[in-house]
Amino acid sequence: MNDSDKIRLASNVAVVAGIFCAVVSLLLLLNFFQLTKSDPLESEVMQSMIERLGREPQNAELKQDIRHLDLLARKAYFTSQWQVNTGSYLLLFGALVFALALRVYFSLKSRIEIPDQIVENELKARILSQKWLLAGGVFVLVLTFAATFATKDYLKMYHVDETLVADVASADPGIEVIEVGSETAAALSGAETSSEEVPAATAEVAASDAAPAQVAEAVTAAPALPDAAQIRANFPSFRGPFGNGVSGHRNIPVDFDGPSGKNILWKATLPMSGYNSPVIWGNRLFVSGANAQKREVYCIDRNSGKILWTRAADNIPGSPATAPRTTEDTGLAAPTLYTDGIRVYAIFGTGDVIAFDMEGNRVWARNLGVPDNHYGHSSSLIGWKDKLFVQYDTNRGQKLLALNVATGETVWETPRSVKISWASPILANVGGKYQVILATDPTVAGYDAETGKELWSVRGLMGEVGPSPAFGEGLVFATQEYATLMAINPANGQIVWKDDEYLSEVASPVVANGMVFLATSYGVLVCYDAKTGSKLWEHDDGPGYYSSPVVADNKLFIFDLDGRLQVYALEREKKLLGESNLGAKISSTPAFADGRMYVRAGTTLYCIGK
Amino acid sequence: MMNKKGIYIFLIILAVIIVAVIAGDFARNRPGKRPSNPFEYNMGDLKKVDPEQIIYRETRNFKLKMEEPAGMTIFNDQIYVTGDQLLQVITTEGRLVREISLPFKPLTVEVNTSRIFVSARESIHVYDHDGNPLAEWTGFTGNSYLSGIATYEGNVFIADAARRRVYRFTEDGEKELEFEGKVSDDALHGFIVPSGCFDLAINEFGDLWVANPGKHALENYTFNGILRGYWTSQFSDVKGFTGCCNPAFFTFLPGGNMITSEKGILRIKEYKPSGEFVGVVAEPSRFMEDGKVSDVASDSQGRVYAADPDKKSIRVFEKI
Amino acid sequence: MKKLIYILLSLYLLMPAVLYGQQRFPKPEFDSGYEQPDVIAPEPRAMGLEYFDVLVLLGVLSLASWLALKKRSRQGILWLSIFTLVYFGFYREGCICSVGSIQNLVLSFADPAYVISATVLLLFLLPLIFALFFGRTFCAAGCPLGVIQDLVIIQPVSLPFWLRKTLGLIPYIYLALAVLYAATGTDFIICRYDPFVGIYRMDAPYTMIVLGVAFLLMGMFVGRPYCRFFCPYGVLLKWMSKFSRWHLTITPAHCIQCKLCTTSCPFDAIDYPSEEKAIAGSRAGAKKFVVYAVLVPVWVLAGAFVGMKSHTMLSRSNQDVYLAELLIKHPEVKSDPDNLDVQTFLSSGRTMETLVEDARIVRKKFYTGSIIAGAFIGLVIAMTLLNQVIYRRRTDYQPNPGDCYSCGRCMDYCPVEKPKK
Amino acid sequence: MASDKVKSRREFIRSGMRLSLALSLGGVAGLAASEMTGDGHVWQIDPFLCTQCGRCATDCVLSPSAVKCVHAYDLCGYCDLCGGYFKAGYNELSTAGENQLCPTAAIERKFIEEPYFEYHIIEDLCIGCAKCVKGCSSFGNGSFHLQIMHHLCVNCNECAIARVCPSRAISRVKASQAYNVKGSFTKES
Repeated sequence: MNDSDKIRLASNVAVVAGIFCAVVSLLLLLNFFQLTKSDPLESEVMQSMIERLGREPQNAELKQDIRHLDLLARKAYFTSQWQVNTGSYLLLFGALVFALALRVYFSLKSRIEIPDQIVENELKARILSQKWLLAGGVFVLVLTFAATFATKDYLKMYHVDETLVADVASADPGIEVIEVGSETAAALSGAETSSEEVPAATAEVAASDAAPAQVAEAVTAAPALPDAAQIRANFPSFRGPFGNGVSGHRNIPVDFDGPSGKNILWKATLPMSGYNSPVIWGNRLFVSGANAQKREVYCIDRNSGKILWTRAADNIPGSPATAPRTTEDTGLAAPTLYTDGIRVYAIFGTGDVIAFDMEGNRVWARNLGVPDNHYGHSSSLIGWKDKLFVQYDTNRGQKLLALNVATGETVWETPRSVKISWASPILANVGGKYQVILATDPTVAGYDAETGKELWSVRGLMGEVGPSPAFGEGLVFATQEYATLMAINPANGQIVWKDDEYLSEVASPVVANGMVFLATSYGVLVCYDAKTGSKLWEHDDGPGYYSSPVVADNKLFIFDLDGRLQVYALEREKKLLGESNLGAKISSTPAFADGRMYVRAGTTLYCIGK
Repeated sequence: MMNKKGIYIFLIILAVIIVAVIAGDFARNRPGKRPSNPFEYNMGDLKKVDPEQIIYRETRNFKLKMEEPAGMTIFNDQIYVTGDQLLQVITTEGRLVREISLPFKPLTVEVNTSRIFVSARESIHVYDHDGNPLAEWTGFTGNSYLSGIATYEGNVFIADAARRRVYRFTEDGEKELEFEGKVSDDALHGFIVPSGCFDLAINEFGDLWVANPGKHALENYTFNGILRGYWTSQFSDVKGFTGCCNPAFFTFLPGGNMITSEKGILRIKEYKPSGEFVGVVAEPSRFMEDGKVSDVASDSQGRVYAADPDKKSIRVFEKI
Repeated sequence: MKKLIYILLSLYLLMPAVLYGQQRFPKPEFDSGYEQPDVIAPEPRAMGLEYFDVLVLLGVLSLASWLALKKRSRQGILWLSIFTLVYFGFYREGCICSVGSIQNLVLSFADPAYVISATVLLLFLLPLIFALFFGRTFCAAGCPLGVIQDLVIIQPVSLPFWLRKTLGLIPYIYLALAVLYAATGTDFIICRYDPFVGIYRMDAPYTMIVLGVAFLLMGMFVGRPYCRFFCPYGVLLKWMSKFSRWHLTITPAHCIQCKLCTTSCPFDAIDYPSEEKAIAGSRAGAKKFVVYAVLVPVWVLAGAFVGMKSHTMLSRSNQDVYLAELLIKHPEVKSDPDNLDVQTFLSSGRTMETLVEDARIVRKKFYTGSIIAGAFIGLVIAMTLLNQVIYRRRTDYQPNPGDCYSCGRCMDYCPVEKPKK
Repeated sequence: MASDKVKSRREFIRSGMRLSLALSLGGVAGLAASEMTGDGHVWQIDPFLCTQCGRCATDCVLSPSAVKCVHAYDLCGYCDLCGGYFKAGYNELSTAGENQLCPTAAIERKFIEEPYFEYHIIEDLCIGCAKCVKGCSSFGNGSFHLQIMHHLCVNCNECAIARVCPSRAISRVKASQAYNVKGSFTKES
C-alpha cells in the first residue's frame, strides 16, 4: 500500500467516522430533548387515570391499565437512559477514530517545506497589536463601567422597619392575641424568696420533706418601674445606683482573706469571662461573659452563688457573624449590665443589646451596629424609668441613645460631635430633673434624660477617656490622665475648680461626705475637698488601681490590681480601717447588698460577707 | 483542502457559541430563575379543605412564654400546659394563674381534683394544685416514652408509646394492669405506634379510648383492657386520617364527640364517637408548613384549644 | 475500585447516651428474628489514593521534563500525554486539577473555616515549581485539559500577532474574576466552566458538553484555544516559565537558521530572530515606551475605579446578595409558590435582616476585591502595552519561554544533530 | 564583549526574578500549609437542613444523580402505611404501581411479621428526587433522607447541586466522616 492509498483510506475512514459521530450526536440530542420535554412518569394519561381511580377505587380493570402504562413508562425511562449511556460511548469511540484518521491523513499529506518569508513584519505587527490592545483594554473597562450604570444597589434600599410593619399587618385581624404571663415578671422581682429548686429524681413516692417548688402567684397589675428609692436599695448598674459609686448597704466586712476563705461566703465559677462588674436586684445578681463565638448573660442567686439561668445573646438581627477584634484587656463583655428589677439589659462589644426578664425570657434584642472601637466597646448601660441609655461613642459616629426598656426601640438619639470614649454614663438629679452625664474627649456634657437634649457641655478632657464621671455634692467630677480633674456645676455648666496633680486613667472618681476620691493607675489614692478642690490626703503605695473606689457602709472600698482591698474611713484625714487580700487580680468594681460584697475576677465571682 | 475563509467563519461561530454558553449559563442560573421542581411531591391538594366543612373559627391566641409547648389539658376550665421545663396554669381568658418549674423535660399533663400528673420520658411526676411535688413514679423501663395520661375516679391510665402498651395505675402510683390491645380473635394487631404519638382519653361517661395510630383507629377499652369497640377512618380525603401515625392527639368535647389532631398534614377535626366525620376545626393552611403537631383540649363551653408548638401559643377555636 | 463498602451503623454499641436525640424513637421488637439491615454508606475514595495521584503527577512532570529537555523526544511526550488523558482524564475524571486548585487555595486564605487538604496544595504547587525550573512541561503532558486539545490539533492556522495579544488578556481577566469569586465564597467559576470535565466523565449537563465540544472543534484549527485564551492557571505558569532555569530549545546545538521550524509550532510560540528594521524602529519606540510607562498608573487607577464601580454588579453573582436584592426589589416573589429559592428561604427561619446583613458583608468583601481585581486588570493591560515597545535582540529561532508548552513538536523539525558526547 | 555583558546582566535579572518567584511560591505554600488538614473533603447533605426540593435529582452533573435516598432503619417505624412509600391518596396498601410514590419504584416493601414491613431502597433505581423523603418526614419519622453516595460522586471541586441548593444543606465534610446519616448524626442545636 503506497502513500496515496493510505491517504485515501484515512480520508475515507475519517468521513465515515465523521458521519457516524454526527448521527450519534443527533440521536443523543433528540433523546435529550425527549427526556426534558416529557416526563413519562408524570404523563397526562397517567394522571387522568389515577384521578379516575380516586373516583372509582374498586375498578380492577382500571388498576390493570394503570399498572400496564406504568410499566411501559418505566421501561421507556430506563431504555432512554441506556440509550444515553451507550450513545455517549459510541460517540467517544467515533470521535477517537475520526481524530486518528484525520491525524494520519494530514501527517501523510503534509511535507516539510521551506517556508519563505511568511513572517509578518515584526514592527508593523507590534504597532497593530498596540492599537488592538489599547482598544481592547479601553473596551473592557468602558463596557464594565457602562454596565455599572445599569445596576442599582438594592441593599441600600432595605430598611428594617418596613418588614416589621408588614409582618404585623399580616396577622389575622379576627384573632385576639393575648400574651400569657407578661405581667408576672414584676411580681417575681420584688417578692423573691430564696430560690430552691425541686430536687430532681428522688425515687421516694412520698417526698414529704422535699422543698416547696418555685411558685409564683400572678399579679394582674402592670409592672411598676422602680423609683429612686428602689434603685438606691439595690445595685442596678455599674458603680451602683445612678452610677455614682455610692451604696447604702451596711455591715460590709472590712477584712477577709481570699486564699484561706475567711469571710468568703461562696465562690462561683462563671462559664465565660468578661470585664463587667456584677449588678444586683433583689436576690439576683447579673453578669455577662463572652468569647469570640458566643455571648451570654448569667443570673446568679446571690445567696447561694448558684447560676439560676444562662442565656445566650444570639440570633440577633444585624449581629456580625464574626465578632469584632478587641484587645485582650477589654474583650466583648466589658460593659456592665443594667437591671430595673423587671428586666436585665446587656450590651456586648458586637453592638448587641439584649433584654431578658428576671426569669431569663428574652424580651427584646437588637444590634446597634458594630462599634468601631480599637480596644472594644466598654461603656456600660444605665437607665431611668422607661429608658435605657447607651453611650455609643465609636470611631465612626458618636451618639447617645435612649431605648425603650420594654421594646428596645430607640426613643431618642442625640448625635455628639466628640471623639471615641470608654467611659460609662451616669445619672444626676439636677434640680429635680435627671441628666445623663457623659465624659469624652474633649467634653463633659449633660443631657436631659427625657428628651436627649444637650443641656451643657464643658471642654477640658483629652485623649482616651476611661474614667466615668461622678456626681455628688451638686457637682459633676470628671477626670482623665494627661488632662485634668474638674468639678463642674451641672446646673449651668461652669467649671468650679480644676486640678491636675493626680489624675486617674481607668478608675472613676467617687464623691461622699464632701470629699472626692481619685485612684490612679500608678497606685495613688487621693482625697480632695469636693467644694474647693484642696487636697486633703493621699496614699501612695500600691501596684495601681483599675477598679473604681466605691462607698458603702460609710466607708471607702478600693481594690488594687493585686486584688488587695483597702477600706478607708470617710474622713478628712487618712484612716485605714482594714486591709484584706482576695488573692485574685481585680479590675472590676464590687457590688454591695445586705452586708455582702460581690466582686468578680475573670470567671470567678466572690461573695464576701460574714 | 478546506478554504481558509471557511475555517475562520467556523472559528468565529464557535467563539460566539462559547461566549453565549458561558454568559447564558452565568446569567440564567440564579436563585429564583431556576425551573421549579419536576419531582415535587405536591401535597397541596391534600391540604385543601372545602370551606363548607370548616365548622369552627379561631378566636383567640394565647402567646406562651415557652419555647415549645408539649402537652396540654383542661380541668375545671383552667388550661394546664407543659413545655420547656415548665407547667403553666392559665385561665380560659389567657391569664397566667400559676407557673411551676419542673426539674425535667415534660411530655404531657393530666389533672384531677387533687393532683396534677406530668409525664417525663420515663417517669410520672405528681404535684398538688399548689405545685408541691407529691410523688414520682419511676417504675418504668428505660425504653419507655410516656406520651399520654388519662384519669377517672382514682384510676390513672398511662400510654407508653415506646413499649406500645397502656398501664393502669392507682392514684397512689400502684400499677394494676397493663395491656397491649391485642385481642384473641386477631381483629386488630394491638397498638401499632410508629412514632412518639400515642394518646388516650376518658370521656365524661367513663369510656376509655385509646388511639391506635398505626391503624388509623380509635379504640374503646374497658378499664380491664378488653377491647369494646373501635372505628377506623376509611377515607383518603379530609374525612379520614393520612400518614403513619394519626390521630396523634385527641380529646373529648362535652357530650362525647371527639376532637382529633393530626401530624403530617396538620389539621384538627371533629368526629362522633361512632367515627362519623362531623367537620374541620382547623384546616392545614392554619398551621406552619412542615410544622409540629398540636395537642388538643376542650373546655366546658365546647371550645377547642390547640397548643401549637410552632407558634408557641394556645389557639382557641369556637364553633361557628 | 468502585466496590461498595458497607458501614455498620452500630448505634447502640458506640454512643447510646449522646445520640438519644429528639428524632430517636425505639423501634419495634421483632419476634421473627428479623435482622435490621445496615445503612448503605459506601466510603469515599481513600485519602491514600489522593496522595497516589499527586505522586503520579510528580512522576508525569519529571518524565515530561526529562523527555523535553534531555531526551528531546516528541514521541515520548505524545505517549505521556495519552497516559495523562487516560489517567487524569478518563480515570480520575478531571477533578480536582491544578487549574481549579487556585480557587481552593484562595478560598482557604479568605475563609478561615475552609480548609484544604495537602493534596490540593501539592496539585497547585508542583506544576508551578516545575515551570520555574523546566518550563511549562505540565502543559505539555500533565494537564488533562491541555492534552485533550493537543491531541485534536489537525490543521492549525497561525493567528495574527495582534489577535493573539488581545485575546491573551482574557486569561488575566478570568484569573482576576476567579480569585474574586473564590475569595468571596461565591462561586468556583473555573470549575463551573471547565469545558472538558464533562467529556471525561461522559456525563454532564448539556451546557458543559456544548462548551467542551465547541472548544475541541475549535482546537482542530487553533492550537489549544482554552490553554492560550482562557486558562487562568496558565497565567501563573507563564510567569514561572518566563524565568525558568532551564527550558526546551528547538535545536540541540547550534541554530543554522534553516527556518524549518518556523511553521512547526501550532501555538505561535516561536520567536524569530529580530529584524534589523525592527531594532532600528525600536529607537523610535523609546518615546512610546516613556508614554506607556507614564500611563501605567493611569491604567491601574482606571482599572481600580471601574472595579470599585462594578462591585455591586459583580456581587450579584453571590447567592445571598442576589436573593436579598430579589426580595427587596420584588417583594411579591414571596407569594410565588413556584419560586423554590424564595420559598425555602422564607421557611428556613432566617430573617430578612440576617439575609440583608449577610449580603452586605459579602458586598463589602466585593468592594475591596473588585478594586484589587480592577487594578490588576489595568496593570496587565498597561504592562502588555509596554511589552509591545520593548525589543530584545535575538539571533536564533527559539521558543518563547512564557508561551511555549514544551510539547516538543519543533524539535522534530530541526535538522541539527544532537552532539555526541 | 558588550553582548556578553548584556547576557550576564540578563541572566542576573532572570535568576533574581526566579528567586523571588520561588520565594513567593514558598510563601503561598507556607500560608496555605498553616491551615491545612491531612484529611480530604467530600460533599454531603445535612438531612436536617434539606427541604426536599428535588434539585439533587435534576442538577447533579451525573445522571442519574449521585444523591440517593438512604434509609436509617433505626428510626423507621416499620409501618404498614408508610408515608414515604405510598402516595397520599393511595388506593390500597399494596405494592401496585398506582399506590407507589417513588417514580422509579426504587423502594422495596418486604413483609416481616405482623404488623411490620421493611422498606429497602434499591440504590440502582433511586434517582434522588426526595419524594419519599418528603413523604416520610411529613407523615412519618423521617428515616428516609438524602445522602450523596461517595462511590458515585466524582467530588467536583464546585458541586453543582450545592450551588443550587436553596437551603444550603450541602457542604464539604471530612472524608473520614463522609455521611450524615440520621440517628448517628444529630441536629446541631
